[in-house]
Amino acid sequence: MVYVALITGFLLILMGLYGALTNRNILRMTVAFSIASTGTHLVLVAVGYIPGRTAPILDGAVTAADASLRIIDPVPQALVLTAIVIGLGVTALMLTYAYKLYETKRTLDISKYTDLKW
Amino acid sequence: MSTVMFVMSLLLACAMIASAYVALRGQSLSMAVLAAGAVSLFASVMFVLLAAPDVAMTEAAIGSGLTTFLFFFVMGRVKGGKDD
Amino acid sequence: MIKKFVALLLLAGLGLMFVGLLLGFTPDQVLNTTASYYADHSVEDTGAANIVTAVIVTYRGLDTLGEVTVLFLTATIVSLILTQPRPSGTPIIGVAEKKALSSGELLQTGTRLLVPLVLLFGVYVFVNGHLTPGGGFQGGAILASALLLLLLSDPTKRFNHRLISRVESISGILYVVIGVLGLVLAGGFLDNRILPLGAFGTLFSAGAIPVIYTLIGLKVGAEFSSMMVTLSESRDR
Amino acid sequence: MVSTLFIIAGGLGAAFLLGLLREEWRGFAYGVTLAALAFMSWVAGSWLWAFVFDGAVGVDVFTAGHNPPFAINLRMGLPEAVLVLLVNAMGLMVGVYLKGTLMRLGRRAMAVLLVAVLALCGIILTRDIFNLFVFIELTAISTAGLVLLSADARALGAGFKYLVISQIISILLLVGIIFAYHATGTLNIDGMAEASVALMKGGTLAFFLILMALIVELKPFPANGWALDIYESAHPAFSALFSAAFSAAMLFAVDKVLLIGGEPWPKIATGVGIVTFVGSNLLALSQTNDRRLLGYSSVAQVGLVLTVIGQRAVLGEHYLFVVGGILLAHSVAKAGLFWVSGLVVERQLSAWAVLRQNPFLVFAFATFMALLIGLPPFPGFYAKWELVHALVSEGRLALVVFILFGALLEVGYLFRWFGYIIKREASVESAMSKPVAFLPRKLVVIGVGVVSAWGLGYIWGALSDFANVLQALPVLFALSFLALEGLPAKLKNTLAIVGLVAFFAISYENYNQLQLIFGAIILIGGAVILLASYETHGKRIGFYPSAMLMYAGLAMLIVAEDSFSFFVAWEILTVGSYFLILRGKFSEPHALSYIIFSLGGAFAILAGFALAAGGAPRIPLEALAQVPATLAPWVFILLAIGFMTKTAAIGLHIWLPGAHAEAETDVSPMVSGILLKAGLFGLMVLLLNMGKTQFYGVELTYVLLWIGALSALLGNLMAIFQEDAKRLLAYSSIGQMGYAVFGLAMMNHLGWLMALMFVINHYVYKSMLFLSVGGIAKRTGTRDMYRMGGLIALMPLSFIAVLIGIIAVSGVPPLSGFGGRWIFYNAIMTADARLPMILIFLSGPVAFLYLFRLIHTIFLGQLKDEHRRLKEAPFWIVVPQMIYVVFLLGFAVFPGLALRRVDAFLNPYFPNGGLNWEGLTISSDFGYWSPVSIMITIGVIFATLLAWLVYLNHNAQKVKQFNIVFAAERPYRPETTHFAWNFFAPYRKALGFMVQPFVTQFWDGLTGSLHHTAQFTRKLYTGNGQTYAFHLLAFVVVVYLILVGGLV
Repeated sequence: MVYVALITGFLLILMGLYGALTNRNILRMTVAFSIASTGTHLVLVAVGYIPGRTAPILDGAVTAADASLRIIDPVPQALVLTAIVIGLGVTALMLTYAYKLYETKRTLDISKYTDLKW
Repeated sequence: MSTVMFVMSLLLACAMIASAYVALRGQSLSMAVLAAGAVSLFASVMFVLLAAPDVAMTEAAIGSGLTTFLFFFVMGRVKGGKDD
Repeated sequence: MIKKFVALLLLAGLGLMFVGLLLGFTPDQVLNTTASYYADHSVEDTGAANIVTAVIVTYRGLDTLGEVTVLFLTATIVSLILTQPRPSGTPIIGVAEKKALSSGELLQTGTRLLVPLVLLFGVYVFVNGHLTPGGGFQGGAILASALLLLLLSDPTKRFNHRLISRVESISGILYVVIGVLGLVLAGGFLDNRILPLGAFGTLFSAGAIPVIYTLIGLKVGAEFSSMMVTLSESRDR
Repeated sequence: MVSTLFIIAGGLGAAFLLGLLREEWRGFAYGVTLAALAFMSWVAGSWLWAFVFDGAVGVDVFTAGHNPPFAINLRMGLPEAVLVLLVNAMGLMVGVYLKGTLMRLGRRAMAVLLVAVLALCGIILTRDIFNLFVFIELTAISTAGLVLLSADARALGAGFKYLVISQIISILLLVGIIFAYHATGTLNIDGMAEASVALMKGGTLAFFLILMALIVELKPFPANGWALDIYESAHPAFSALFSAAFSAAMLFAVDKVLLIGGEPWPKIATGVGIVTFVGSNLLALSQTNDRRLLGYSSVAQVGLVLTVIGQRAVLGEHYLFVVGGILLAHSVAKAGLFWVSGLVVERQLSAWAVLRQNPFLVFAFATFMALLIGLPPFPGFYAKWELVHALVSEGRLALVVFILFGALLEVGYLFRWFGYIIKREASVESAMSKPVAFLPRKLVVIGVGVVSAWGLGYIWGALSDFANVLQALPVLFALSFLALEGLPAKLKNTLAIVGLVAFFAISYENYNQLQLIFGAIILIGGAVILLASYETHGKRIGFYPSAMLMYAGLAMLIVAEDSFSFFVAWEILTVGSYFLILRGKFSEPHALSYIIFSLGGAFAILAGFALAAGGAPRIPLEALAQVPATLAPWVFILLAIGFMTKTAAIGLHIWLPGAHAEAETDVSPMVSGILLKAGLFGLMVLLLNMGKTQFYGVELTYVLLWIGALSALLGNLMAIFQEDAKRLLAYSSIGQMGYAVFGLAMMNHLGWLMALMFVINHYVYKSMLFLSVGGIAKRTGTRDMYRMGGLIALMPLSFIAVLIGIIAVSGVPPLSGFGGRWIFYNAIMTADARLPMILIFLSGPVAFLYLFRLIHTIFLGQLKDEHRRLKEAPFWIVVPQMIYVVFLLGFAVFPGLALRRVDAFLNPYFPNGGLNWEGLTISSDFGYWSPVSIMITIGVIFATLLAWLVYLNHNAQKVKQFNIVFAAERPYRPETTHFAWNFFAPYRKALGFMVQPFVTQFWDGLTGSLHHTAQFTRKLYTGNGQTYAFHLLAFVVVVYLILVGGLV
């Protein structure tokens, strides 16, 4: 299962990047990037998974005493939480940029925004 | 147990890849955004399978929920949202 | 066409690296040092049942502060960009836009009923962050979705920006203050032991974690709301 | 000590507080922002203070009350303190600079600025890899926000491109981090280093991804188009922050992360760095937009630092000194230049001419330019020295070559730009725009930059193992003229003369004979030339600091005992003379080629010294004699090339004619009569110590012999075809220096005696001729000889000077030139290099041809109508000429005064073949020379001939001015009908092939192809954000393939 998640994650990253590289529409690029970052999150979580163990939450089933034998690694999960929130921030910013860019040139085609070059 | 989960994860993986394909190649932009949201949603189910409920909640609320709405807010402002 | 080909080529290169990573990967059978430390010590260190929360709020509290700052920054920049006067000469867009459809009676009533529940749920999620899955970010997102509901049911509704930004700022400042208190009173910046750890597994336990998660929840909720509100109102400016 | 965390807590707290404020309270919000930045700077500063003065040791700051690796920790050590202070101080300055914009945009913009600064501090301080990621994201997002401070609408596109890039970066980084965590079980950077991630399976690739993500943030060439777009369109104050602080923080992150690394990573850093350094500097050559140019330059500098980071192992304990020197110099200089660019309205480089309205800004630009290039006394200079020495001692010669090549490109475009500022016309629009002179707030910020630049120079001097350049008396004396710029020129001139003479008085006792000759020429000779400077009026801003800097360098050069002080002096005199040459009206391109050749030569010298040092930080000059035989020829060649750029040996001469001819009247003699001697002095030092060096069986001095001979012949040949009197003199200098090089290369007593004789003679007559020609040009308003004529009656004193001068130059009796020739021919008889000897003999008569024109065309013939009312050249220009006349006559009669001492000095080195000094007669193996009797003989002959001529003149028929019959049509170019135009046309037919500008064509071709490469390569940067993403991925993949392919 870990491998399934990992491979899916990597595939999503590659698909997302492919979309970002080949779609000229800014919004579509943004969508593609959000798919790629979902893939990243999947990879992160999958790396921390240990087969046959439970979530790192102590309750009736898992006590503090046997926690280290029963739970999976909490660190990747903490990292992914952070990454998700940051990803949202960047996406929101890209969207705002897209809107502002559209306002200046009335197009979302990224190849039209090449006033700066060379 | 493990086999069930394996099959489930396989199905989820296929669903994610398929949604991602739709998101990237789909005709309309709203379709793409929704499909991307679906990828997130499937991912959050996957996170549950991977014993990461915190992440699952976050991905569902933020990744598939808020992000999708943000996209729609902006798409509402931008006429050129169609493929051009 | 060439572009797609090159893209495929490059991604094949990247894929090669990923394959390398995959081949070199063997899932852990036991927890590594860091993780087993958390598993063994987080209860006595922090008193939180949800170890992910312990890691997020305390052990890696600086990350989380940074994370909150990312949202703060994004919200700030979004409103900075959208409230900036248009460069003169650019046409105002959205003129041709249809007047937003007024949503149905049912939705409006439903929303009125639903919003308090959703808000309550959000609060529940973040105050229980140290016990159950979920926490400030999830709770904050839920708070914001209440606002989203209001926005959807009545797109012309105006929100009190000042209130939102006040909630955001005050909770942010308090967060920093608690962090500094940790530095002064306890073992270091963002140490949760400035408050008693309390009885394990109860609501008022785990030191400052519930307080911090509440602040995060409020702050994150305010930030998400501010982002959405600015984006949704941007056309009118 | 205040906890380091207060930097982050303070910044964040203030940023959140800003959200509470009312939108209208902008002044208050601005106050809060500045106060927070000042507080953060203070915390950083107090740590730095503690490290430096209280001997504090670095501390780890734990968060959350738990030990790393379980909780995040920060580290505050000396490098961190320096960088955090840099970042915060830069943030504060940017805050001050941006006041207008921030007040307009309100508290939100201020909050973004605060967060950006604290995020950078976080990047520097944190020891946790994921925390690093968080801070990098914060930085990226705040960058995307701050880019929009710009009034330029294009900034929006640039910001979006950056977001696209940072998305890819964060994907790479996250994947890398999680796999590195998986491999090592920790997120702590030091923990990862201990677990040596590279050895574990999967860890190598993970580390590769992390490193690539960080390196891509450093804008490696060619995956950096997005950064250039940001530089071009962002607000200059933000660009300052982006270039100075962001790069510094990211570089430190790379440095930190490289701790984890294993074998191949430093090499990758160096490889990427050097490609970036050279590539970006090359592309900068073809830029016309100032901010984009600065962007390329920033990227290049960061590449250089990355190169150095990769060479950490080689640098050992000097690592921080070198890398810090380059990095801080870059940061301050680049920030300063961006700040200055905020005052210039238009974006093309030549628009910067508007800076001339405010001399302070010109000084600021010069400071930042020198800081960036690493000229003394700035930190980059010391760093460059250490770096090159360390690399050479490890045998990384190719790297040194690339670094120096890149640095030379940088020299090229920066000095070209400086030339524009000094020489170009400010366009009408910018002249009408807001007066640059009055923007006090921004000027203060720029002033802080300038002060920091010099402060850094002082600190680096004090930290170095060498003497602090800023404590050298001559340099201080020269710099003190900067403070005196407000005084009238005449007063400053007096001070300068007094200074030169006084310095000679205090130091001549310590001079040996050789130094005495050079010292007298430089200091006393310099003072004599300065007499001519009394002629100018007003303040003459910029002249005295430059001139004095050149003299300071020269004075330090001759007393230098080790390679370092020699090189310092060399660069100082080079820079000073550049500023001096640039003052000429049309000298912009010539000054540029002068500085490029000179600094190129200086780099050759640097490499030569480093090669000779063999790992030592410096060597005494005498130790050149002990260089192992395998290296010796290379050292010899490098040093000789370096010195011959100054003597303008043929092949390296193309800068000289323009530079000398276009310089101001009193500058030409300085740079010709005095400055050229620096090259000769260098050659003497070289030959005294490494005289007989063989290279694949070829005696290198034999090659020099040829170079000298060819220079003499071709220089003289080129001189005869000049129409411009000053150019003629300049070309003649090439020839004269050729003689001197020839003499030295003979490596015998007489050869050296003759060379030293040349040193003195050339100073005297070339200074004199340049002054008289300059005086004449001042009066007639032209330097073209055919436009003059018949001036003998109007300018008798100038005539006398020229007459005496050309007699001395041509080496006919009775003047000292003959003495020189006499020794020379004696010397040649003792050498056995026949063929070059013939060339030298041939060039003698050639010299007659051009010298003849000086008298014939200028003073004889018919007086031009428009010249009828001319007066003698200005008094102060004539005074030194008359001094020279007296000296030449005296020297002709008593050459022994100087030569005896020289002769004695040479004895220990060349014991055989000296001269015999008996009374007033000097004899050699081949004959004798009695100056007094020659003088008497010649005097009698001259008097007889004169009497005869006067007698004949009695019968002469006067020709009227208009007694020339034109045909009905007016020629297209009137000068072609003048008898003195193209005077030596027949010779041109015969010898023209020898003066074809092959050398010029060669150098033009070289620069041309560089420009073409730049033009071609920059088309890579299409401006399309997607293309940039392609570049980025391609960059990562290519580096990966190189790595996998085992090429590194």
